[in-house]
Amino acid sequence: MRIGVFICHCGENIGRTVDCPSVASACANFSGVVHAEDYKYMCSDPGQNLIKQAIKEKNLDAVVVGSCSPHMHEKTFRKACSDAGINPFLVEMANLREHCSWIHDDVPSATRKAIDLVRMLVEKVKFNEPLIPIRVPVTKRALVIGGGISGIQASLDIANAGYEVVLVEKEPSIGGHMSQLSETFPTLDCSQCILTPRMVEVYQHPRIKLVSYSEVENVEGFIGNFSVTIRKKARSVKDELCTGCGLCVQKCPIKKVALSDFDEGLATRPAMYVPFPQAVPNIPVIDRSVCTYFKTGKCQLCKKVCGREAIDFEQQDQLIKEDVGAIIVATGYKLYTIDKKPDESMIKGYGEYGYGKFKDVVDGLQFERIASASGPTSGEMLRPSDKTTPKKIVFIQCVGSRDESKGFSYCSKICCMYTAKHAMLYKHKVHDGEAYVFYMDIRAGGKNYDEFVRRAIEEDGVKYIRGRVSKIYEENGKLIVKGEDTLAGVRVEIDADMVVLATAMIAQNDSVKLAQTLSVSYDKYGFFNESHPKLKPVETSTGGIFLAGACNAPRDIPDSVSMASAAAAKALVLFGSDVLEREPVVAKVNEATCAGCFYCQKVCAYNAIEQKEIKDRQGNVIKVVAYVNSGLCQGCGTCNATCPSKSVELLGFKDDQIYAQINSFAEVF
Amino acid sequence: MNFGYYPGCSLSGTAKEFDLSLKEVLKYLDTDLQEINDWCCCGASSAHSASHLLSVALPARNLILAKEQGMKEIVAPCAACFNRLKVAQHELKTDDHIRINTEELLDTKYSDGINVLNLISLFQQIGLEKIKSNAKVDFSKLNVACYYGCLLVRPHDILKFDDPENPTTMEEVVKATGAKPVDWNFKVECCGAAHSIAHTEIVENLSMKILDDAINYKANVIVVACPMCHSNLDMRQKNIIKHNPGRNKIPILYLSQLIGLSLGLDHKKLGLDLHFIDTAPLIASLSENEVAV
Amino acid sequence: MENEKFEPKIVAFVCNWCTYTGADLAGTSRLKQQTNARLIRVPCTGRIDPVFIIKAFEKGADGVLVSGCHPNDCHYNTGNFHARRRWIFFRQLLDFVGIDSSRLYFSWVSASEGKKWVDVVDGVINSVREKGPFNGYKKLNKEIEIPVK
Amino acid sequence: MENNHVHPTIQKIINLTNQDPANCYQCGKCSAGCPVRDYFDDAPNRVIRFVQLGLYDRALKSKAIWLCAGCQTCSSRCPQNFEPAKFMDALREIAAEEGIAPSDKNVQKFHKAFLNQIKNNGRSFELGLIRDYKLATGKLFQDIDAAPTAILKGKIGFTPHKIKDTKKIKSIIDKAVKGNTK
Ligand SMILES: Cc1cc2nc3c(=O)[nH]c(=O)nc-3n(C[C@H](O)[C@H](O)[C@H](O)COP(=O)(O)OP(=O)(O)OC[C@H]3O[C@@H](n4cnc5c(N)ncnc54)[C@H](O)[C@@H]3O)c2cc1C
Ligand SMILES: Cc1cc2nc3c(=O)[nH]c(=O)nc-3n(C[C@H](O)[C@H](O)[C@H](O)COP(=O)(O)OP(=O)(O)OC[C@H]3O[C@@H](n4cnc5c(N)ncnc54)[C@H](O)[C@@H]3O)c2cc1C
Ligand code: SF4
Ligand code: SF4
Ligand code: SF4
Ligand code: SF4
Ligand code: SF4
Ligand code: SF4
Ligand code: SF4
Ligand code: SF4
Repeated sequence: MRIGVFICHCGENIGRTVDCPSVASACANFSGVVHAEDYKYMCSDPGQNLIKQAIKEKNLDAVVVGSCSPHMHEKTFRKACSDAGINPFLVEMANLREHCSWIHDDVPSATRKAIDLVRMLVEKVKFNEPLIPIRVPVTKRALVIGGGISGIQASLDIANAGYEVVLVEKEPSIGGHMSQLSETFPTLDCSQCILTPRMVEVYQHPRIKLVSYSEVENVEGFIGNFSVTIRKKARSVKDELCTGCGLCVQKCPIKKVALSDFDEGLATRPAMYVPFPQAVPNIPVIDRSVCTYFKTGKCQLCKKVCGREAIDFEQQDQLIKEDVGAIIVATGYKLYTIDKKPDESMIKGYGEYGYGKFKDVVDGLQFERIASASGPTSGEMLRPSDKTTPKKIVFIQCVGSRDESKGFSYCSKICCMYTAKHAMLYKHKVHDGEAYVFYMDIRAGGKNYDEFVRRAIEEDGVKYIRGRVSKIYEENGKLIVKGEDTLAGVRVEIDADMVVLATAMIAQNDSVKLAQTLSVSYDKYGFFNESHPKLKPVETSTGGIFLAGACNAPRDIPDSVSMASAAAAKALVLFGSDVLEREPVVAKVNEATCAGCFYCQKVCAYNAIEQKEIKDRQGNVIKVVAYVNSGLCQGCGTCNATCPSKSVELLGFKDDQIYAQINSFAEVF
Repeated sequence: MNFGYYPGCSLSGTAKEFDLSLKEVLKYLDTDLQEINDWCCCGASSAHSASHLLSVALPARNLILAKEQGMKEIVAPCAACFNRLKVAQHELKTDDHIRINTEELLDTKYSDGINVLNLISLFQQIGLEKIKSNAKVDFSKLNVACYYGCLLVRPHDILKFDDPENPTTMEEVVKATGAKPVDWNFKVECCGAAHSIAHTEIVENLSMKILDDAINYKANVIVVACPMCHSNLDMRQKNIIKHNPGRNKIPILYLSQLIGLSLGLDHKKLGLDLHFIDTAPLIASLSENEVAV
Repeated sequence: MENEKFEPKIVAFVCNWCTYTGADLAGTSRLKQQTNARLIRVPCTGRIDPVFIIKAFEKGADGVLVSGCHPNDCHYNTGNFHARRRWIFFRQLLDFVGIDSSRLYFSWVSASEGKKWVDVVDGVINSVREKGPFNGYKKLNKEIEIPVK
Repeated sequence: MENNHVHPTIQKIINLTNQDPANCYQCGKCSAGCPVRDYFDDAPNRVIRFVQLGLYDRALKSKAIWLCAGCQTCSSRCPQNFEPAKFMDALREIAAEEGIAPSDKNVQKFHKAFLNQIKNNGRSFELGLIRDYKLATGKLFQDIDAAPTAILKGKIGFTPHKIKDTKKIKSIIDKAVKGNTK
C-alpha cells in the first residue's frame, strides 16, 4: 500500500505545540508511507490541492491527514481524495488539534503523542477497504396509521406535497378523540367546526386512500421499501356501493342495545350505525354482536330499505397489500378509566372513588360529550343519573397520573388545561353553579395557557383547591368529596352534584403489539419511543418510521398537529430523492464462518439482522446464517463485538482495523 | 377440620361473646380449635407506638410457639391480632435486620410457615356451602352492613386479603346465611380503635359517622369481625345516643354470632345477651319468621 | 529505561458520538490535560470487544479506559447497555488472565462534558501512575516468548 | 438504604420505616382521608413536610404523631406509595427515645399502661389497664357508664390471666423499648 501523510499546522493552532515538520519526517519512515509533508492550512484550497497532487504524482492509494477532529473536516478530505481518484473510505484523520495541540503545552511530549496518533491511523488505513455508499430506491408513498387529528394533518401535508398516502383507521370513521371534544382550549373554539372540514378534505383528496375500519396486520422491509398488509374488517356494507343515505340506520329496530363509544357510554346506538353524524367515511357498520340477523337469522330490515344493495351480511375480513416508503404512526391515546380494578391480584385503581359505581362521577371525555352541542344532552349541563343540572361540581385532577401506586408516574400534560376548560364551560352554562377544582400543580405551559387558567379563576370564579381528594361517597343523593386544602391546612368536604375526574391519558391497548409489528421501541407505559428526546422527536429507532401526536406521549392538539407536520416533513425529506444514499458503515456477515447462533440478532437494537437460508444446488437448506439488512443497520458494531466466531464485522471498524491501532499505539516494545 | 387458635386478649376478656359464639358455631360445623399454649398479647397498637422491634417480637413469640406446638394454620379472630401477626410475619421474612434483632430478643430462631387466618378466611376455608346448607332461620328480610374496619384489609400489600377500598368477602359469608348485605360507604372507615380509652370523644365521633351511614343505607344490623370495632360501635353507642339525643340504635353483631343465629343455635350460648345495645328486638323480629326444623 | 520516571501508557476506547465529541470540546475549550492517553474511536461502546482490552494490555498499556454515552443517551439506543452487560463478566475474565482489573476504567462522558473528560483522563493517568507499570504481560512475554504480532 | 448525606433523624426514619420522607410530594391525600385529622394540630402531610424541611422538633412535638390511630387509610391511598402510618410510628418512637415530652399525654399514658399490663401478665387485663390509665390521667369518671355494665356482664374479669412466661415477656419489652438501637 502506498500511503501519503499530510500534517497540518492550522496556522499556529497545531504548529505552536506540535513540531509539525518533525512529525512529518517521523511519519515518512513508517512502513507503507511513501509521502509525508506538512503545510500551514491543509483544508484551504492550496492545502487540498497539495494532497490531490501528491496522490497523482506518488500514485498514493491511501491518505492520513493529521489535522483537526474528523468531525470538522473528514468530509472535506474524503471529498478531495475522492476527486483525485482514491476511495473516500481509504482516508483517515488523526486529531492533532482538539486531542493534542490544544490540550497540551509541552512541545516534545505533544510532538511524540502526535506521531503516535498518526502512526495508529497509518496502521489502521492499511486494513481499510474501499467502500461504496449504499443506495436504496425509495417508494414515494406513505402509510399513515391512525386517523385522529395527527394522522389527518400528516396525510394532508404529504398529499398536498404531491405524494400518495394510505391512511388506515381502526374505527369506522376518522376524527379520533378531537371529534368527541366540545370546545377546545385555549381559544374555546368548537372542535367539530375546525375538524370536520379537514376530515372532508382527507376524504376528497385525490392522493389520499382512506382505509377505515381496518388495521395494520404486518409490515416487512425497511426504509424506502416497506410492504404492508392491512386487514379490512368486515363492515357488512359494501363501501363502493353505499351512498351514506342513512336509511338503513333509521330502519334498524335494534336501537338501544349497544352503548355508543363515541358518546362514551352516555347514549345508545343501533346495531347498524355510523359513530356520529359527521363521520368520514359516512358509511355505516353493522355491529354483529347485537344485530338480530346475526343472532337469530331474521330481520334484514336494513337490506330491504337499501336501494343500493350495499348491505352484505356475508362480507369477510379482507387482506390488502400496500407498498410504501415511509410510515407515520398516529394512533393516539385512550383514557384511564376508574371503573374497574385494573389487576385483581394487586388491587390498584380507585376504589376510594367508587370504582365507577357512582353514575355522576364521570371522566373528562364523558364531560366533553355532556358539554358538546351534538352530545346526548345537546350540550345542556345535565348529570347522567337523573338528568338534572348540577349546581355544585367538583373536578379532580391527576387521577391516574402522577400516581405511582394506582396509576402511572407521569404527568398527562393536558388535563390541567382541559379541566380549566371544563370548569369554564360549566360556569358559562350554569351561571349560579359552583365549580371546584382539586389540583396538585397547575401545568399550563403553552402560548396563552396560563392566561387561560387564570381566566377560569379570575373571571369565571372557579375555585381551585390545592390538594388531592381521598374519598368520594354518596350520601342522600349528594356526592361527598373529601379533600384537603394543603395551602390553608384545612380539610375540605364538598357535597357535590357531579364529579369530573381528569383521568390519565394512556397508551392504546394494542400499542405494544403494533410497536412489535413495526419493530419500533416503546416505553414502559406502551407509548412509542422517539429516537432522541430532543433532536429526533418524531423519528423512531427504525429508519423511515415516524411518530405523530399522542401515541408518543400525552399531547394536546397544537402539539399533535406540529408533530404531525414534522413527521410529514421527515417523510417528504425521504421522498426528496429517488434513491437513499447512506454511509456504508454497516455490518456484514461472513457466511462461510457464521455458525448460525444468532447472538448478533439478539443484541441488535434495530432488528437489522435476519436469518438467511443457504441452499445447495438441489435447493436443500444446508445451513441458516445471519444476514444484515443494510437498510436497517445503523452501524453500531454491537453485533461485531458479540459474535463468538467473529463472523459479522462492521465495515470501517473491522477487528483488524482496530487491532492495528491497538498494536501501534506506542512504539512496539 | 382442625385449626390452631390465637384468641388474643380481647376474646378472653371484653369480647367474651366473640369467643363463645365462634366456638359454638365451629362445634356445629365440626371444626376444632386448639389454643396456642401460653400465648401472649400481640402488642396491639401500643407496641408499635413504643418500639418497632417490640411490635414484631411479641407476635413472633406466638408464631414460634404455634410452630413448636405443631400447628400449621392458626385462626386469629381479632382483626388487630390478625393484622399484627401478618405484618410481623412479613417483616421477619423480608427484613433480615429485624429478624436477627427479634431472634436475639427472644433467644429463639424464627422460621416462617404458619398460615394466619382471620375470621372471614376461616369461614371461607370451612366452606360457605356448609353454612348455606345448614341455615335454619329465614334472614331474607335482614339487611346487614358488613363492617371491616381498618385492620382486616390494610395494608393490602402485606395482608393480601381483600380489596382495601371495597372488600366483599364478608358479604359473601353474610349471603350464605341468607341475609342481604347493603352497599354502603363506610365499610373500611376507621372507628378510632386504639383511642377507645384515651380519647373517647374521638372514637364516639368516628363511630357515630359509621353508624349513621349504615342506618342511612337501611341496615338492621352491623356485622363486625373485630372486638375493637365491636366495642367502639356497641359500647360507645350508648354515649353517642346520650350526647346526640333522638338517634336510632343499631345492634352490632359479630359475624360468628350472625352465623350462629342462622344455624339456629342457642342465643345465650352465642353471647347475644352480652351486648350494650340490646339485640333482643332484632332477634324477636327474626323469630317471627323462624323456619321449623 | 527502568530507571526513568514512570509515565503510564493509557489506551482509551471512546464512542464517536459522546465521548469523542466531549474530548473535542475539551480541545476547543483549551482544557489542559496530561499527554499519556491514546484514543481509539469506535462508533459505540457496544463495538468494543473485550479482547481489545486484553490486547491493549498485552501491547504495553498500563491502563485502559472505556468511555461512552450516558445510559439512555446512547446514539444507538441500547449499544451501551450491551457493553455494560459484557463488562460485568469481563472484569472477572481480566483477573483470570492475570490482569489487575482495577487498571480498567469506565466512564460516561457526554458531548458537552469537556471538563469531565479532562477529569476522567487525568484521574485515570494519576491512578495508574500510582499503581506503577503493568508488567504482568511483559514478564509473561519473556517467559513463554509469545511472538509479538 | 444507607446514605451518608442525610440527617441522622431522617436516617433513623428511613431505617425504621424503609422509606424516605423525600418521596412524599405533599399532595395532602393522606390528610384528606385521615379520620382523626380534625383533632390533629398539624395534618399528616404537614408533619411530613416539617421533616422534609428539617424542622424535626416541630414534627416530634406535634400532637398528630400521638393521635394517629394507625388506621393506615393514608398509607393505602398515598399516590407515592409513602406510608405515613409507619412514619408516625417512627416519630413516636424517636420522640420517646429523645425524651421529648409527648404533646398528647393521654395517648402515651394509655400505651404505657397497656404495655405495663403485658409486662406484668403477658396479656392485657382490662380492669388493670383501665385502673392504671385512670390513675395516671386522673380521668376517673370518664367511663363510668360502660365499665360497671361490662363487669356485670362478666366481660371484664377481676383477676388477670397470667401466662407462665411473664419474666421473659418483661425482659423482651424492657429491652425492645429502651435498648432499641436500630
Ligand atoms: C377530556 C379531554 C379534553 C381535551 N381537550 C382538548 C382541548 O381542549 N384542546 C386540545 O388541544 N386538546 C385537547 N385534548 C387532547 C386531544 O384529544 C389530543 O391532543 C388529540 O386528540 C390527539 O390526537 P391524535 O390524533 O394524536 O390521537 P387520537 O385523537 O387518539 O386519534 C388516534 C386515532 O388513531 C386510531 N387508531 C388507534 N389505534 C389504531 C390502530 N392500531 N390502527 C389504526 N388506527 C388506530 C384511533 O381510532 C383514532 O382515530 C383533550 C383530551 C381529553 C381527554
Ligand atoms: C436557562 C435555560 C435553560 C434551558 N435548558 C433547556 C434544556 O435543558 N432542555 C431543553 O430542551 N431546552 C432548554 N432550554 C430552551 C432552549 O434554549 C430553547 O428551546 C432553544 O434554544 C430554542 O431554539 P431556537 O432555535 O428556537 O432559538 P434560539 O436558541 O434563541 O436561536 C435563535 C437564533 O436566531 C438568531 N437571531 C435572532 N434574531 C435574529 C435576526 N433578526 N436575524 C438573524 N438571526 C437572528 C439568534 O442569534 C440565535 O442564534 C433552556 C433555556 C434556558 C433559558
Ligand atoms: S484542516 Fe483542520 S487543523 Fe488544518 S487548518 Fe483546517 S481547520 Fe485547521
Ligand atoms: S347501506 Fe344502503 S341504506 Fe345504508 S347508508 Fe348505505 S346506501 Fe344508505
Ligand atoms: S339486520 Fe341487523 S343491522 Fe340490519 S336492521 Fe336488522 S338488526 Fe339492524
Ligand atoms: S396535566 Fe395537570 S392534571 Fe394532568 S397529570 Fe399533569 S398536573 Fe395532573
Ligand atoms: S453471532 Fe456470529 S456466528 Fe452467530 S449468527 Fe451472528 S454472525 Fe453468525
Ligand atoms: S452494526 Fe449495530 S445496527 Fe448494524 S447489524 Fe450490527 S448491531 Fe445491528
Ligand atoms: S398522600 Fe402521600 S404523597 Fe400525598 S401528602 Fe400524604 S404522604 Fe405525601
Ligand atoms: S394512620 Fe394515622 S395518619 Fe394515617 S389516616 Fe390513620 S390516623 Fe390518620
